[in-house]
Parts: sequence; structure tokens; C-alpha cells
Amino acid sequence: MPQKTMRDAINEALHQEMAADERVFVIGEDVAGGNGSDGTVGCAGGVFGVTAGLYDKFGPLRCVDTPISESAIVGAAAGAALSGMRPVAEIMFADFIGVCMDQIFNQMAKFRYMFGGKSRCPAVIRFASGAGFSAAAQHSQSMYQIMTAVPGLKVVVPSNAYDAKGLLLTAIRDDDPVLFFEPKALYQEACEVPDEPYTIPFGEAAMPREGDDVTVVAFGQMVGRAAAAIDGLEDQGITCDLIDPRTTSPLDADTILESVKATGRLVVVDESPPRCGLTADIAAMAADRAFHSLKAPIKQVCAPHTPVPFSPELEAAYVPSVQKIQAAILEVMR
Amino acid sequence: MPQKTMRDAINEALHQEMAADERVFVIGEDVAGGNGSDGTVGCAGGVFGVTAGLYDKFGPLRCVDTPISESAIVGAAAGAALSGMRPVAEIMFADFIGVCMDQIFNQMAKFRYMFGGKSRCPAVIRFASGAGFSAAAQHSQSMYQIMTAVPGLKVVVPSNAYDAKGLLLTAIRDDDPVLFFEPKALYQEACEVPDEPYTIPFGEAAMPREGDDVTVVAFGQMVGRAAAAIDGLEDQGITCDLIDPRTTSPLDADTILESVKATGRLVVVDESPPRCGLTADIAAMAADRAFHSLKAPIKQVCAPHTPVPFSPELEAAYVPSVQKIQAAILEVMR
Amino acid sequence: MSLDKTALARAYRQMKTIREFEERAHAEIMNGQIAGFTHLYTGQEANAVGVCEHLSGADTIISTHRGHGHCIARGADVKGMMAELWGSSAGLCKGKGGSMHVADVDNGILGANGIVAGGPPISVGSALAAKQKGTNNVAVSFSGDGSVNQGTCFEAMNLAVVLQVPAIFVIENNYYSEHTSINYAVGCDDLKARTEGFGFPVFVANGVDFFDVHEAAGKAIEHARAGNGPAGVFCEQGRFHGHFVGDPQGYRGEGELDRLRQDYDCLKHFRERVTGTGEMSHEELDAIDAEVMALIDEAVSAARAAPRPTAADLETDVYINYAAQGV
Amino acid sequence: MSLDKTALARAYRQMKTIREFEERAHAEIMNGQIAGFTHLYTGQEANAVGVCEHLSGADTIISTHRGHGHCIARGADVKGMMAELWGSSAGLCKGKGGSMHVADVDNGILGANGIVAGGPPISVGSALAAKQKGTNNVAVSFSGDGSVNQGTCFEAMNLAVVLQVPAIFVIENNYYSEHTSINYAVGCDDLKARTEGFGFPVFVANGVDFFDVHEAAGKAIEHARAGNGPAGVFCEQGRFHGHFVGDPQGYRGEGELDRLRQDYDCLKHFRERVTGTGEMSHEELDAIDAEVMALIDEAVSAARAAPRPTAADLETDVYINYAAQGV
Ligand SMILES: Cc1ncc(C[n+]2csc(CCOP(=O)(O)OP(=O)(O)O)c2C)c(N)n1
Ligand SMILES: Cc1ncc(C[n+]2csc(CCOP(=O)(O)OP(=O)(O)O)c2C)c(N)n1
Ligand SMILES: [Mg+2]
Ligand SMILES: [Mg+2]
Repeated sequence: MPQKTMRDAINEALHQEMAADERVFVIGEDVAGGNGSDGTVGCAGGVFGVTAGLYDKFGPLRCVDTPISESAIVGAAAGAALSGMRPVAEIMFADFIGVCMDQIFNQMAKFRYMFGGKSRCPAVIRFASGAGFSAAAQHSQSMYQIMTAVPGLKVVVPSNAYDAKGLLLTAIRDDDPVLFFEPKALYQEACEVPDEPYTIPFGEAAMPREGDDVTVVAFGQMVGRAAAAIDGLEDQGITCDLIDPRTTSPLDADTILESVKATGRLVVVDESPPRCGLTADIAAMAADRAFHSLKAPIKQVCAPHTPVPFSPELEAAYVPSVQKIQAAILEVMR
Repeated sequence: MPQKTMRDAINEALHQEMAADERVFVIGEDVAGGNGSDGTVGCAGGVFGVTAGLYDKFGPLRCVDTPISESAIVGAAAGAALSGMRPVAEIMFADFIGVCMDQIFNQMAKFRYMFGGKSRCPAVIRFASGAGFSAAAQHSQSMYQIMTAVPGLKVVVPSNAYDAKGLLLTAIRDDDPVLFFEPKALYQEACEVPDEPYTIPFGEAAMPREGDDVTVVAFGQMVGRAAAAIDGLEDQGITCDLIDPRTTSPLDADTILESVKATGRLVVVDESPPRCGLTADIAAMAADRAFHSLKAPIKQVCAPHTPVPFSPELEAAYVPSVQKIQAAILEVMR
Repeated sequence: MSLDKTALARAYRQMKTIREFEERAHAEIMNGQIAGFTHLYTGQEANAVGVCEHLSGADTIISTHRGHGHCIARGADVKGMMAELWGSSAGLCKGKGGSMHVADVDNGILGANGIVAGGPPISVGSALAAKQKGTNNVAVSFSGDGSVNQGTCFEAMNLAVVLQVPAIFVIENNYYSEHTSINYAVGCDDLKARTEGFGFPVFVANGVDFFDVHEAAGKAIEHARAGNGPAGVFCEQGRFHGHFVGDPQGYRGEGELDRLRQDYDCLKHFRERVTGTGEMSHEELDAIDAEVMALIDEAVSAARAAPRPTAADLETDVYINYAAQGV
Repeated sequence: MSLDKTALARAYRQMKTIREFEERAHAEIMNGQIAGFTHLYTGQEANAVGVCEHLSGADTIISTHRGHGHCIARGADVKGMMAELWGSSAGLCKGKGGSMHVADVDNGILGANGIVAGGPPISVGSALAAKQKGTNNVAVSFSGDGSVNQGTCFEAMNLAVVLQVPAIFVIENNYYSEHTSINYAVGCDDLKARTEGFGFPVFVANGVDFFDVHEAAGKAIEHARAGNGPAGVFCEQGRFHGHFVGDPQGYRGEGELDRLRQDYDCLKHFRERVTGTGEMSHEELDAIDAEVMALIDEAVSAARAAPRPTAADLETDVYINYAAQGV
């Protein structure tokens, strides 16, 4: 099977679904690029190149460049979705959610409920999320933990190129609003990705490692680090289940709880700060629903309660490292 | 001591601190009211009347009406605070945080860190929060759980008039940005409130009930219900610690953990939906740091994963009731 | 644009329906029958109807917190609306939305909206969909004189121009946002010019005069339908009630409310006009009045008797499809 | 406004410092010495300096993602800035902010800002503080041609008019927002008129000409200082680099970049002008150039040698005062 980066896998999914369904279009800042200039229209394909080629293939009505107006972008996606289209909006950095939060959490998330179940808003919003580029406090946040809190949204966090393609196709075909967070540190990471379209259902976790001693749940960028941490402990005779929920909402609670019931130990890893985040969310669930199986305190490995720092050294200290994950696993094994 | 409603207690705190410190001013939509009209300027004092009388007393430069421009309001507060003032902005309903989120979470929350500790932003933002008025999905959310996740912010949720006054005075005098959530269902609730100014430190929980069997942690509007729930179980011989953290950030972890270590049982109550909320946050902390004392699963009593419904019956089913809190306490006692 | 008798009768009926719906809602709120925050449209009926009489099929509107009038004008079921205000499960939104979220998406009503200026960006998306599909539908957003100061409203206007989509921005100046006058909240002296600065024509109408609104809206909608991009409509007309039911209205000048009801009533104006020209008789109008009153009575009786939602309804309608494991 | 020789020399030094700071940063980024996303101001120096030469004391500026020029022009310590780009703990922000968050609040620099149009609302607050305190200080926000389409920018402009505060909105049209031309992203044909529609005067300047910018900015700032409310400055001048370092710039027309560097260089323009009038000699200017180069060299050497932050620095500076129990 061909190796593809996460960037290319997502790009391929967009190409395929836009070809298959003419209701699908992309909209955002520089998703084409070059509009109004003396140069080449379509030159950008998004600042991360994820929408490259869509303008040339599908033209300006389906690869829609916009001014820097995130509320209008999300609103336009919401309105087009209510009117029968299947927009895929790009909000570039997840941190920019702050300038369009209302349209996401008060509007698209709530339409169906407020309207008594009589509407559908099949919009996808894509974001590049997370740390790893020394992009500092306003360009490095993950944000999916905050959006998971919002009823009415589905929230996707792929950890590899294969999942990214399959989950994005599911997202576009889903009739509910979906927020799709792409860990930007993984854009260049490649794995085997089939050429043909395929879907991965929401609410079904992946389990890239299986073991007996500890259940490790990790999200997005942290899945690879957790895997490395687990692999590095093998020669100490410690084996772990590694669970990648893939979608944080809906959440595959069953897989997590089943594993915790088997291992009796839980470590949850995310790159967000600790308060009211996903590590707490999963830990709290287990402390209720798997309580009687627990053999050790539940450990959360996450960022500190600080903004993301700029300096490479500080950023490295900020994002949970393989070592920190291992330390937590060892701690619950004591 | 005189009885005052939470509305009046907050109003009194504003009057007193504006009189004591000329850097303090209020800004927001209709905090005065009547500007530009043929009627009475100062007629409103905020849609909930919390800023009543400030315009008459302090004039237009210190009771500043604005257009409906929440980002500009928060930004103006942030900028004035950076420039030496002590603004208290009002964003009316907490739900409106979506249209000014960036200014709160990317700007004021992060200044100090991004600027290497070389700035201070002593701004307070007040919000009316929570359910209870059949105000439906966009006027009933609590939002403090989401903001607690943001490093750089302090987050206050008073549960009674006395605390509201003391915590607001602390908030205004604090040199960091503070979000102050006023459960609107409690505006008319009265208790004894001294006339003179006083402060209540951040990060120190109150414990309105003390007992042996279960630790109950509850926030804002839920504190009263939790107290009622606890009182109603007394004749079954069950006694509980009831902890009201008062500030969710900073959080008085010690008081909670100490209590859990003593009781071995924890029930956490909030009116927000379950995912990535405060109930999970507290539960997860205990599942780590008080694990070895736990005798029963940790129970979260919260709203369902839905928007807030309009219909009075549905809203009543949405917000945790005394009965639901009691059921959770009884469950952990089984 | 001259209107035939059927059109006149329909327009009048719509305005009268809004009026009586609102006045009855007011009474029932004062009686404690309706919960929540309710913002009444009384006095502004000609705006909604003057615009919506141009719409049909897949044309959409999106409304505001003061949404009853727009929804009725666009054809929402009056009984379903009344039941919604009552919080009944027979309501248009099963009682989950209430006054601020009345909607009927399949019939072109993208909802009232509790967030000031929440609607315009969404409306631009609906207009974009029309352009993408190649229909000649338009998307209308209603905004108040206060909502035009919200950033989302400006963004929507600029985006509509950039994309050249058939979005109609109807700005209803009823002189106040809550308790604050437009004289204060809109900093510039000429809101029409500020709006036109974004790059589309704005047609001004006297909001007390249905015919004037109808004509201005007609021009704006024609402009957009013809593929010339967005357009605006600017109507001036005060509301007869407070911002919400219960507002003490200290911002009103002396006699202001009486004057409004006396001299600026679009229903009176309509009646005078059509009876003056002989296009309709008082009897014909009275007959419509009676039918409307009966409809509203019926709607209220039905809402009172309608089924109530139960806790079982609480967790439905959040998602269309739930993954196996749920949340 | 005629400038004496000291003022001319200072202005030239500031512009040259920005130029060399940026060109050196560019080189060091290409060498892998500086991490993160960096947006260079090269080519636009006359804008920042033309405005900031009017500021002093408690006057404030707030900047953008392309902030180095504004910060230097307002007097930020160049070595501290370079160390900040390097992520050193000796940096102006202890390495916690980096290029996009250079700030020096105590000296009137409310920060570069990574959020497009994050600055204008904050600037209005700073202007409000000036008015409340009764000083005659002004607050300047810089915005790009792209950022003026963000809702927060419009809100800030209207609020400044409503409150009649001394806020100066400097709009720098460098023709692009990222990869998109202003011809596309600003829907209307006349951005100046759209801006003036908000209710304040906008003074237009040729951004290649320091003297023109200085004059326009002077008028705007005078207007605001005199208590007449906000004002705008509109400068046009292209940037010489890509949007960020690494941008392939497919949106450029043929020869566009060469033309910019050739014919639209504000430093060349300044030199020609002041040597032409005889106000300064080439030698004098060359001497400044040499001093600036030395300063930048020194700043780079110092940044290279400066101490690095450690994990111990990670959790400080989040709050000013931490409650006993911490978070
Ligand atoms: C974002 C937001 N801010 C504030 C409010 C509170 N609010 C509701 S209606 C209103 C005034 C709206 O004025 P206008 O747009 O003129 O509409 P009108 O009420 O006059 O119909 C305000 C401030 C809100 N609902 N949403
Ligand atoms: C809210 C927000 N949206 C998008 C971006 C990404 N972004 C950074 S700079 C930029 C273009 C800004 O253009 P302009 O305002 O003209 O400034 P210039 O880069 O030309 O100086 C964009 C879209 C951002 N940082 N913040
Ligand atoms: Mg109004
Ligand atoms: Mg630009």
C-alpha cells in the first residue's frame, strides 16, 4: 500500500469526496490563494497546503477563498449546510476558534436541538491544532478538549494519516456538525493509506497496542508518543493497552472501560492543560464506571496550566514527553 | 446584619469600590441605559439591574455604555487594564462569551505569559450565568467550566450574596484578569451581607455543611440544592461535607482532598453538561490524589449532554435536582 | 409594483396576524402563561411582511430575538408557533426552542436567533448555497439597529460582497437596542452610508408604510436575484412595546409610546391607504380581522391544551445520528 | 511639519534599524537559527516610523503578527527583541512570546499580536484610559489590509467613535493578506470611504514616503489629542518578503518583487530626498547605517550567547498573584 503523509491523506479525501458529491465544497482563508492578485490563483491550497489542487480541479464556487472573517466563514458553512450543501470550512489554526466561537457553539451546535430536531447541519470545520512548531501561545493550542464539552458537536482528532482520511470522509458524510482537529505536528508523518475512499466510524476507538498491565488513553499527537513510551517499557516486562479514541465526541467509552476493567490501571495523555480537559474527562469516567477494578490512582499526563510558550526548550517541556508518559505508567505499576 | 439579595450585594460592592478607587469603572451594554434617548440616561443599570445607580453617581466616564460589540467591550477592558485602569466589564449573559472569546482567552488571559511577566491586566468580566428562567439554549449556559480550562484566567462562581460581594471586591483588587459568573437564578436570593466592604480570598473553599460520610462538591446555583439534598438525608443518618469552591480557578484542592480522604466518598454537582466539565475535573483529581481513601465510585451529578431546553418541564429535568443529588449520595453510600 | 387585491388581502392578513399574535402573547405573558424572555414585534409588522411577500420556495430568512413577526411573515404555522411559546411538545420546535428559536428550516425559516447578529453570517451561507446550486433564490437576514454594531454583521456584509451572493440585509431601525438609542450606539451619523460603504446598494423605506417597504425590498431582492450580489433594505419604525415584556422603558421620551401607537401604526396606515384608493373596503378588512382573531384564539386554546414534553424528550434531537456508543 | 536634523537622523536610524533587523532575522531563520513563524516588515518601515515619531510618554501602540517594525519604531530594545526571537530568557519576553508577541507594556508597546485584528479593541481601551485619566495621550493600533475585514476591527472603530476616545487606526495596505489580494478580500472599491463611514477622518499617505506618512499621521494624532475622537491613517506600500519566511509567493505578478525593491524602497526614497534638499549628506546617512549594522551584529551575537530558559521557567508568569493553593 502507498505511504502518504497526513497532509496528503486529507487532501486526497477532499479531492475524492468533492468529486463524488457536488454538494461538498471547501471554504476558508487562502484555501485557494492568489485571488485578486497578478499571480496564480490557487497558488496556496491553505497555509499548510492541505487544500492544494482543489481550486484547479473544482473552481471558485467549490474552493471558496474568503476575507479574514472567521465568524462569517463558520456562519457561511452553517448556512450553506442548512440549505443543503456539505461545506468543509477551514479555520487554519485551532486557536482562532475564539473569533468564531459563537457560530460554532451557539449556532451550528444547537440548531437541531433548538429547532426540535427539524434541521440538519452537515458542516465540517477543519483546524490545524497543537504544539510543536514554536508557534507560541496563539498558534499552538489544541482546543478539541474545550469543544468536546459542547453538546451538538462531534469532535474528531486523528493520530495518523490512515485514520485522518477515513475519519474525514465519515465527517463529510455525517449529517451533524463535525469539528476536525488536525495535529499539525503530524502533517508530515506518513503511513500506509489506501488510494480508494474508505470510512472509519465515529465513536470507535483504535487500539494500536494491547497489553495487560495498564490502560493508556492518548489523543492526537500524543498517541505516537504514548506508543513509544509503551514500547520502551516492554523490556521491563510491562505491557499496556493503548487506546486512541479518534473521536472525543462521541467517545468510545466501552472500549476504554473494558480495558480498564481488565488492567485495573489507567493513564490518560493529552497535550492540553489539565483543568477540565480530556484527561480529567476520561479519568472521571473510569473513577465512576470502572471504580471497582481500579488498582492504582489514575494518572493524567498533560501540559501544565500555562499558555504554550514560544522558546523551543520551553515548548519541549510543555508538551508531554515519552519520558513523562513512562514515568506515569511506572507510577501506577508501583 | 442586613439581608441583601445577590443583585444588591454586587451592586453595593461596585458602588463601594468605585468610590474607593477612581481607576475602577464599569463598561458594557446598558450598564447605564438610555444614552442617546429622549428619556432618562441611567434608566437601566444593566438588564438585571446589577449596575443600577452607578451612572448617576459616577457619570458617563465611569459607567460606560457601549454598542452591542462584545469583542470591543472585552478588548476595551483589557486595554484599559493594561493602561492602568481597573475595569469591570459586563457581558450580560455568559452565553455571549462566544462573540468575545478571543479577547478573553487569547488576549487578556495570555498577556502576562506571552510578555514574559511584564504586564498586568486587572480586568474583571461579569456574566449572568446558568439556567432557571426558561431562557433556552443561548441564554442559560454556565460557561465557567469552559473558562476554567484557560490558563491565565481566574474564575469565580459565587453561590450566595455574601460571597458575591466579598469575592467581587477581591476580583476588582486582583491584578490578574478575573471572570466573575453570577448565577442569575440567585440574583433575588438574599442572605446577611455586611454594609462595609470586605474581601474573600480566591482559592479558599467554603464548607457550608460538615459531615462524615460523603464529600459533596457543588458550584454556584448547585450549592443551595446540594445543601437541601444533604439536609434531607440527615434523618437517614447520613452526614456530608459540602464544599463550595467559590473560585474554580484557582481551586482549593486541599480542602476537597482532605475531605475526601476523611469521607472516602465523593459526589460532584454542577449544572453544566458532563463532558470535560468541572465535575469531571474534581472527580479526576480525587481519583489520583485521594485514590487510596476512596470507598466508592465517584459520582458526577450534572446536566445531560444537550443544549439547555426552553420548556419549563424540560429545563427542570435538565438542571440537577435535589432528588438527583440525593440519589447520587445514596448510591455512593450503598 | 402594484399589488392585486389577493396580494393586498394577504399582506394585510399577515400584518394583522403578527399584530394579534404579539398582543395576545403579551397578555398571556402578563398572565404568567408563557415562560422565558419574549421580545415583541408589535409596530414593525410592515417591515417583515413588506419583505417576505417577495419570498417563496427555497428563499430563506433568518431572524433575531424579536422573531415572531419575521417567521409569521415567511409563513410559519401560527398554531405551531403559539404552542412553541407555550413550551408544548406540539410546538414548532417541540418546546425545545421557545420564542427566541422559532424555526422551520424546510420552509425557509432558518430560525429566530438569541444572539444579536448571529444570523447574517448564516444567511450569507444560505445565499452562497443558492449561488452554488445555480438557483435564483435569495437569503434574507433581519438585523436591528443595535445588531449592526456587532462584528459578525460587518463580516457577513463584506463576505457577501466578496462572494457576490444573493444575500439581503434588512436593517430594522426601531430606534433602540434594548435601552440605548441608535443615536448613541451607532457612532456615525449616517448608517445607510456606512452600510453602503461595504459595496452594495441599500434601499430605504418608511417602516410604517407597507407599500414603501414592499417597494424597497422588491428592488433589493430583484438586484440580488438577478445575480448582482447583495443588497440592503433599511426600514425605520418604532416598536410599541418595551425591549422585552416587562421592560419599564425609562428611555422613552414623554408621550413617545402614545405617539407611536397613534401616528405610526402600519395597520392603520394600510387600512387608510387601501380604503382611500378603494382597493379594499372596511368590511373586507374587518372580515380579515375577525378571521385573524379567531385563528389566534384557536392557537391559544390549542396551545393550552397541547401535550407537554416529558423528561424522555430531554436528550433527543441533539444529534441526527448517534454513534453506537453514544456520548 | 518640518523636521530638524536631529529628527531626520532619528527617523532614518529607526527605519534602517527595522530594515536591518528584519533582513538579519530573515537570514538567521533561513539558517535555522530562529524557530517559529516569523513575518517580516521589510519595505514598510516608513509606516511604522512615520507614525511612531509622533508618540512619546504614555502613548501606546498595539501591533500585529508583523510586529517587529512597530515595536522598534516605538522604542523597543533591539537587543531584547533579537534575544526574544532567539527564544532566550534574556529576551524582552523571556523567550515566552517570540516574534508574534514582542511587547513592552511599560514603554507603550501593548504587544505584537498573533490574532488578526486582536489589537484594535485593546487599543480602544487604552485610548479610553487616556480619556478617563484626562491625559492627552493617544493609542495607536496597526492593522493590515486583511485585518480590516475582521469583525473585531469594525467593532473597535465604532466603539471608538461612540466613546470619542483618542484611538488612531493605522491601516497598512501592503496589498495582501497572506496569499490573497486586497482586490479580492475587501469587497468594496474604496476602503478609505468604508472606514470613514464609521465616523472619523482617515488621512491617506504614500507608504514609501516617510514624510507623507509622517504628515498624515501627524494630522490624525493631532485630531485625537485635541479631543476630537478617533482618526485613521491609511498607508500603501508593499512588503519585500513573503507573508512569512518560507512563503513561495505564487501570488506575485511577474517582476513584482524586483519592482518593489527597485522603485518602492522607503530608505532609498528618504536618502534621495534628504540628500536632494541638502538636509543630510550621504556620509551622515552612511555613518548611521554603519552604527545600525553594528547594533544588529551585536544584538545577534548577544542573542546567540544569551541564556536559555529552562523547565523551571515554564510555569511562572501565568498569574501575578497565585492564591495559596495554586491551581
Ligand atoms: C451577542 C449578544 N449581545 C447582547 C445580547 C442581548 N440583547 C438582546 S436583544 C439586544 C438589543 C438588540 O437591538 P436591535 O438589534 O436594535 O434589535 P431590537 O431589539 O431593537 O429588535 C441585546 C443587546 C444578545 N442577545 N446577544
Ligand atoms: C483571526 C486570525 N485569522 C487568521 C490568521 C492567520 N493570518 C495571519 S496573518 C494573516 C494575514 C494578515 O493580512 P494583513 O492584515 O493584510 O497583514 P499583513 O500580513 O499583510 O501585514 C492571516 C490570515 C490569524 N493570525 N488570526
Ligand atoms: Mg432596535
Ligand atoms: Mg496585508
